[in-house]
Amino acid sequence: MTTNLIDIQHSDVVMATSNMAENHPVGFQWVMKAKERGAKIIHVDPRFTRTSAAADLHVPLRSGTNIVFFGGLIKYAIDNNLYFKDYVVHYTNASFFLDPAFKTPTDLEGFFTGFDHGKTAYDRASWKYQLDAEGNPKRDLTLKDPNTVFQHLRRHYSRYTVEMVERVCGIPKDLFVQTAKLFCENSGPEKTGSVTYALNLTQHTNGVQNIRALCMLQTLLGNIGRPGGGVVALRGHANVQGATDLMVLYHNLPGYMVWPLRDAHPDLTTYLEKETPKASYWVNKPKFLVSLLKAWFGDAATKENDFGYDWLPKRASGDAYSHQHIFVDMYAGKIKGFLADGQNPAVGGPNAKLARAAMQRLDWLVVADIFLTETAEVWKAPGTNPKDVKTEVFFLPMAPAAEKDGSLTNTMRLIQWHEAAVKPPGDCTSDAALFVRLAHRLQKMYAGSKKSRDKGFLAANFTYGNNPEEPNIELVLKEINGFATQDIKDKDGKVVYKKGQAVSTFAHLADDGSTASGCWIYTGVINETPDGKIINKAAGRKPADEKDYLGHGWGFAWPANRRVIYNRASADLQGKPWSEKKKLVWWDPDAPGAAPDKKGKWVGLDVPDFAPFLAPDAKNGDKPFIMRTDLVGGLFGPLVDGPFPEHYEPVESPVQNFLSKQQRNPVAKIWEVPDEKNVLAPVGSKDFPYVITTYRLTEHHLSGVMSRYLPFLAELHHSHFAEISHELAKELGIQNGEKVTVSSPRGKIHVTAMVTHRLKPFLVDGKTVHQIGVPWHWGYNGIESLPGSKGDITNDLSATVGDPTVYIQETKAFVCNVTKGVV
Amino acid sequence: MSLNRRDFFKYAGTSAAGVAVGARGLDLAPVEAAATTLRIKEAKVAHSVCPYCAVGCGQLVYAKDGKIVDIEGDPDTPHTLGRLCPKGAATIQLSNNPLRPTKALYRAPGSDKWEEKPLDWMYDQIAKRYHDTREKHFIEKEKGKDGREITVNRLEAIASLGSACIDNEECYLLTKFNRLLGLVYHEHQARI
Amino acid sequence: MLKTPHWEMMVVWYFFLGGIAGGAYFTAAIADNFGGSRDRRVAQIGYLLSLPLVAICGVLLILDLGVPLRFLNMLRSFKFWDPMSIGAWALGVFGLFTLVSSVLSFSSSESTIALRRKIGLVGILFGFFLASYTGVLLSATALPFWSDARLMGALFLASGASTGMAAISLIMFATGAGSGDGWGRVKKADRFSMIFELVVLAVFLALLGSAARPILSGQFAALFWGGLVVVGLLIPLVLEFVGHRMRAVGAVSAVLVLVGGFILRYVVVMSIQS
Amino acid sequence: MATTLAMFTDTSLCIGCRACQVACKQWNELGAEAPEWTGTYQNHSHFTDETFRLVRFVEQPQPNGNLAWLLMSDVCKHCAQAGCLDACPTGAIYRTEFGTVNINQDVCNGCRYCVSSCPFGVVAFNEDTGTAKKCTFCNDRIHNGLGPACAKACPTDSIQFGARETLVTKAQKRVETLKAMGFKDAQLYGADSNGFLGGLNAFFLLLSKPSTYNLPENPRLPQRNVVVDSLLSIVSAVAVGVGAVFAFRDRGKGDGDA
Repeated sequence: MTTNLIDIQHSDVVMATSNMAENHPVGFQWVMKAKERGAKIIHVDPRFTRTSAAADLHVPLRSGTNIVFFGGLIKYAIDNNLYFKDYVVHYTNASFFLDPAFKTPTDLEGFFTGFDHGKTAYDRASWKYQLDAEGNPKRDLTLKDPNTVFQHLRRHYSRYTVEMVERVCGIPKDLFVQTAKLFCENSGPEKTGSVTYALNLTQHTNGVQNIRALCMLQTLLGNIGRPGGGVVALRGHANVQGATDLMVLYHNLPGYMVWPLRDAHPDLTTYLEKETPKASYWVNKPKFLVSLLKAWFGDAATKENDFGYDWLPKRASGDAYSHQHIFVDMYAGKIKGFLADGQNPAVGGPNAKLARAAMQRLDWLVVADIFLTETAEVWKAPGTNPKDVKTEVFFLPMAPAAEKDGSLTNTMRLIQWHEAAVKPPGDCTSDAALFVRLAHRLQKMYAGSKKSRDKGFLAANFTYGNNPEEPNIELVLKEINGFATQDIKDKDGKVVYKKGQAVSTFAHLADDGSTASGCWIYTGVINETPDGKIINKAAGRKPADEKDYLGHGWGFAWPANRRVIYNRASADLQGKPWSEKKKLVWWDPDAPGAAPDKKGKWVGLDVPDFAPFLAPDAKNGDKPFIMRTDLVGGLFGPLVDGPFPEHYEPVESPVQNFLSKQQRNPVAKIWEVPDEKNVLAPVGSKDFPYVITTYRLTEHHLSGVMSRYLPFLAELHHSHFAEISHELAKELGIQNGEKVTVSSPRGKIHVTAMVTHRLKPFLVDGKTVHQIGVPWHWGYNGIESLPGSKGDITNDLSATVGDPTVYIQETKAFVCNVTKGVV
Repeated sequence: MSLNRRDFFKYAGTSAAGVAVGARGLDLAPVEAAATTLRIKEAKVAHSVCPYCAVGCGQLVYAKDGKIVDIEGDPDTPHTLGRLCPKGAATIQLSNNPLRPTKALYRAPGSDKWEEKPLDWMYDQIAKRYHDTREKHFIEKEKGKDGREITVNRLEAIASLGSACIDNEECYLLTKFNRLLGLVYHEHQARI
Repeated sequence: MLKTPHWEMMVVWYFFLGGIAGGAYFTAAIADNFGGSRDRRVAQIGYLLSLPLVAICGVLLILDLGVPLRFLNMLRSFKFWDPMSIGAWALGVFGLFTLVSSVLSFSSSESTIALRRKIGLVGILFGFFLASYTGVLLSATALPFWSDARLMGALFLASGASTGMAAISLIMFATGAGSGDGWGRVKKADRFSMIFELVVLAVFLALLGSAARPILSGQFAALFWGGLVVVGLLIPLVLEFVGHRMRAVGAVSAVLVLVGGFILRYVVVMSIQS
Repeated sequence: MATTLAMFTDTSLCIGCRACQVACKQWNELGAEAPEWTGTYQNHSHFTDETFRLVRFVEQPQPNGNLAWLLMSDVCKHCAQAGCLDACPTGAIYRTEFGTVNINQDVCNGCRYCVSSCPFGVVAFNEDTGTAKKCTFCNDRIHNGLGPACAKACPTDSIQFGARETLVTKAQKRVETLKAMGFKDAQLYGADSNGFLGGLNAFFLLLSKPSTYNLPENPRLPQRNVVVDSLLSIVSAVAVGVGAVFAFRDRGKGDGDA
């Protein structure tokens, strides 16, 4: 997230679009604190949840229509002049001129310029700025020119009227206006509002655009980088943030550098040429990449061999290898062996039936987890005869956090260290131990291989500390942080870092091989004295106090322990806080400067996310968004499916798209899977007339591995259930508590009907649209004596379709049927 | 299943004591003392982080004789102030749980049961699977779009999933391990 | 929302037998003090009957505890406002009275008889108490119906009297005691107790109104009306008046009264716990 | 006696997460029980010998068409005048120096009279131990300066623990604030030490009338009935006695066949 949970208390309005009270209850205390201070709480959710119960305003919207809602707010803010003018003019690309050829769906019937119907992809040639002689974007600070980003934005969202919001989202006009007023009027120099989101926005075939829409709204209102503002991204797992930073993902290198593609990045030089921008902090990318290669290949990585760049696998294409690709390709027999480490795709992923069928075709499967998951016992899945499953399965019992040392990065980029309280029982080990033990065995098998393809793996070090089988985790973190591979001297020949000493900031990383760093954004988490004494900042335990309410002494937030990123935006052009009430960092002209003879420095309540001595009046001293190539907030931001978010209906929808003739995201990823393993319902299907959304409950965790086996949690819900409105229950003659069958073109599940006032049908284009809600925590394993801890798998209903940018599935909005009884 | 339910015999014992107390009369003092001694007094405390959602609540884990006896919030944590949700409050049952397997298990092709195996045997077998699959399916070079041959050092026959539930250091080691073997199917929960 | 104590058959039996014991004892003591020489038999049977019943009551009470071994803890405190507490004490004390009275009931020396009568007069109080406190114990809970029943103790006492007297007469019948042995007087007293019990019962219901639903509706209604009112009180009364010259009839009515007495406790205790 | 400690549960801050319920079970080492279908998220439907903290979920459609989902974490009230304590014949139930009401597990003999004497249905009987069980405010914790486990876990400060006077003042202020915010039915339950049961050491701020939350509007001490009922029993005793005396009255006369 751009901000910090603690800071939410300073919001004047909080718009939760996620179900924060249920999924992040302890973080929600700051929303309650804000409320006690007089802030208004808005909850936007198809269902009335425990978050709604705590909110001032519950705004029910039909699943899959977020962009219409945000678009409506953007239009409302512009039409009523409620956007933060100075912020928008100077800190965003609103004033930039766009290529005259560029057109939006307002003018092209649902498409942006450049759509190729044959390739079903966009040619994005016209999605760019007009540049002046020096190659800088042309600007119109009055924002009046029709070719400016701002005017395009205004025109693009001109169709997102209050009436349209009511018609598409099913939000009554008055309620929407009340919401828009409440949110937009609580932003500006004196006020700030924050918005939370989670998988409510991401799990759609326009997931990334959903989030862009929300970020654009926050940018327009001047809510980024300021106290009480921000985009509150709430992640679901203890270390989703960290696993993403360290890039347990197919498309990037650790630290958010693209993973090499065969055709685009055949060698290091090409890679660096293509991927290093002219401006922004990313100009340092070569230092980060070379340091990473040094961390992986050690001494074997030399300038001569491009630091081992060749040893990195090259992707054949960008549209491959993602979570959903894995199971489609696994089902096709392309994948033979599979490691499921602390993940349970037999339950937790989209189209789980396909995932199970795919895993049953593997030669071998390794599952490492705390409990015997449905994935480990995929050969026991209902309707499966173990004899038919030829897959060899290896199950390794693992240790939870309390039984091992290590660090986790929370949703506010805060790296926190945990220490082992006890030894894991029996054969249980840490995942770290598992990986190095496997690595060592494989290195032994490859020992002496002369093949170049084995060199990289053989060059890599998997021994940390004295015991090769039990890595010293702090030393692993040190490698991630980075260290000097040789004595590093300053220009006067004074040793700055001794060989092997941890580097204290990513500003000191080099592209000549003199530094190694496994993930540059984490640099600084470990400090080390020349005599080798390690200071682990992740283990910092200084509580917050009135002088430092953000608690900089507790853990370490990347980058550089900044708690609110882009916080330069909390000050105006001259570097003064926009308002005393909303100050965070500011320019102190009298503070000691970069050199003894210089004055002036950015100071404040947070570590400035800015060059510390770059004066406001210096070049780019007024551009806060330092990670963006153009150094300003991107109201215009080209993605594969458009530079502005445009509403398209979910792939499965009961209604047509009222905004354009284009029904669904034209570049959405739809997988063809054989054996009718991924059948989709047509628009307005009579067989599957209801909208279904899937979600999580406070008392359970994801696929249930860490909750269904725990009596304390398993006893809190009677059984797997579906939430159904009284209206729909009446139509179908369903009583609260009776069994119902929920079906989709992919499968069906039997659950208990929870008939509730918390769901209400939507009035969409004047017609009633029913929506049901089904949590997805249940599976066929659990506690024998608590039968309710077992249940059918909700994801058997969801489809293998994806967002075109990140390939996330659409489990928040698809269609289903509900039938009384077990059929 | 009823975890942590004090077993009956303990009570049989105390009930006898109860009689003694009852019979002899009314001195409540020893009982009061018993009811007010703190279970975690002599326990060793470790600083930890809640393993559930990404709020990252600081936890204090109290252990005695190599067994966790209590897990609660760490009040010093600036962003959580020692509070927990029901999952965080139940963390102890991730460790102390009769359903938790503590032996490595192997399931042979077509078999309908697990077999306990020594860890080393498991590691050797798994390493062998990685090795053989890699040898059989590794793609060292292939033609690019422009037709020229490019070194790709890629292994598509093995996929890896997870995890957002493991530590940063473990994620790093997993990425290093997978990638340097040539894996490209390398994903975790963040994608979904 | 409120919780019932899960007092079941053992408690029902305790309430029932406790009532008989109390009733039998004070009948005996009254016969002993106010009756003539021919009522000795009544007195002796009453004393001798209450002794084992009290013993059984004690056993039932202990066995019903969650931790029977700790029954003595009851004597760790004495709360005069707490029926359960004084009840336990009273049961013990009354036990001593029944023992002494029973032993003395075999003596015919004037002095012992005088002593026995005096002891009896005091014992009567505990007899009354044992017969009625169980009712107060129920009405001093938080549970509806029980706590609404102001006359629970009074009713139990009346029932204790009628059943106690019925039990005595039955034993007289069984042991073939002659008509000269106060049979008629016990019967007379019993008739009065039954009539009185009917009156109390009527007021009891009147006062309860809708709060009596647990016993007046559902599975327990039939038992209450048919078992207690008709079989346990009305029929015996009719029999008593039409056929009180025939001892067999009297015996039959006595049996019915006992059945009724049991049903009363059963219905009251079980109805709100089922 | 030390200062009276109390627990103030502000339902207007409760998000129904049930951290309190689990934290209670964890600290007090209570077992899980098979859940029953309550029609909503709530489990279990009542306090049991294994469940001392219980979050209630009440859906309440409003006249204006809006929905109120009332969430409340319920617990033993530790009444100033405690029915269970008065009912206990063994003295196992006692009041601590902090004003809390505890059941001494080594003395309780399982007569279960306290179970039926609690106006709130809190006290429950445990078949395994043969004793009565209920919340102790985490007796061991509060005697060692730690708050009860539930209050510590509560993410939103809905459960607050401390000196009773302080909390009552705080609670009264909070009611004012809420009334000003438009919660016209906001009210305190059991805060008034001159009110029912002499005040509750676990008192509540409710957003609707007590019965909505399954709480008695005016709980009374069960023992209040003893005197009247005993007097009526005595009357009955006198009547029966007189009857009997009359029946046996006339000495010497022939067998009373009349």
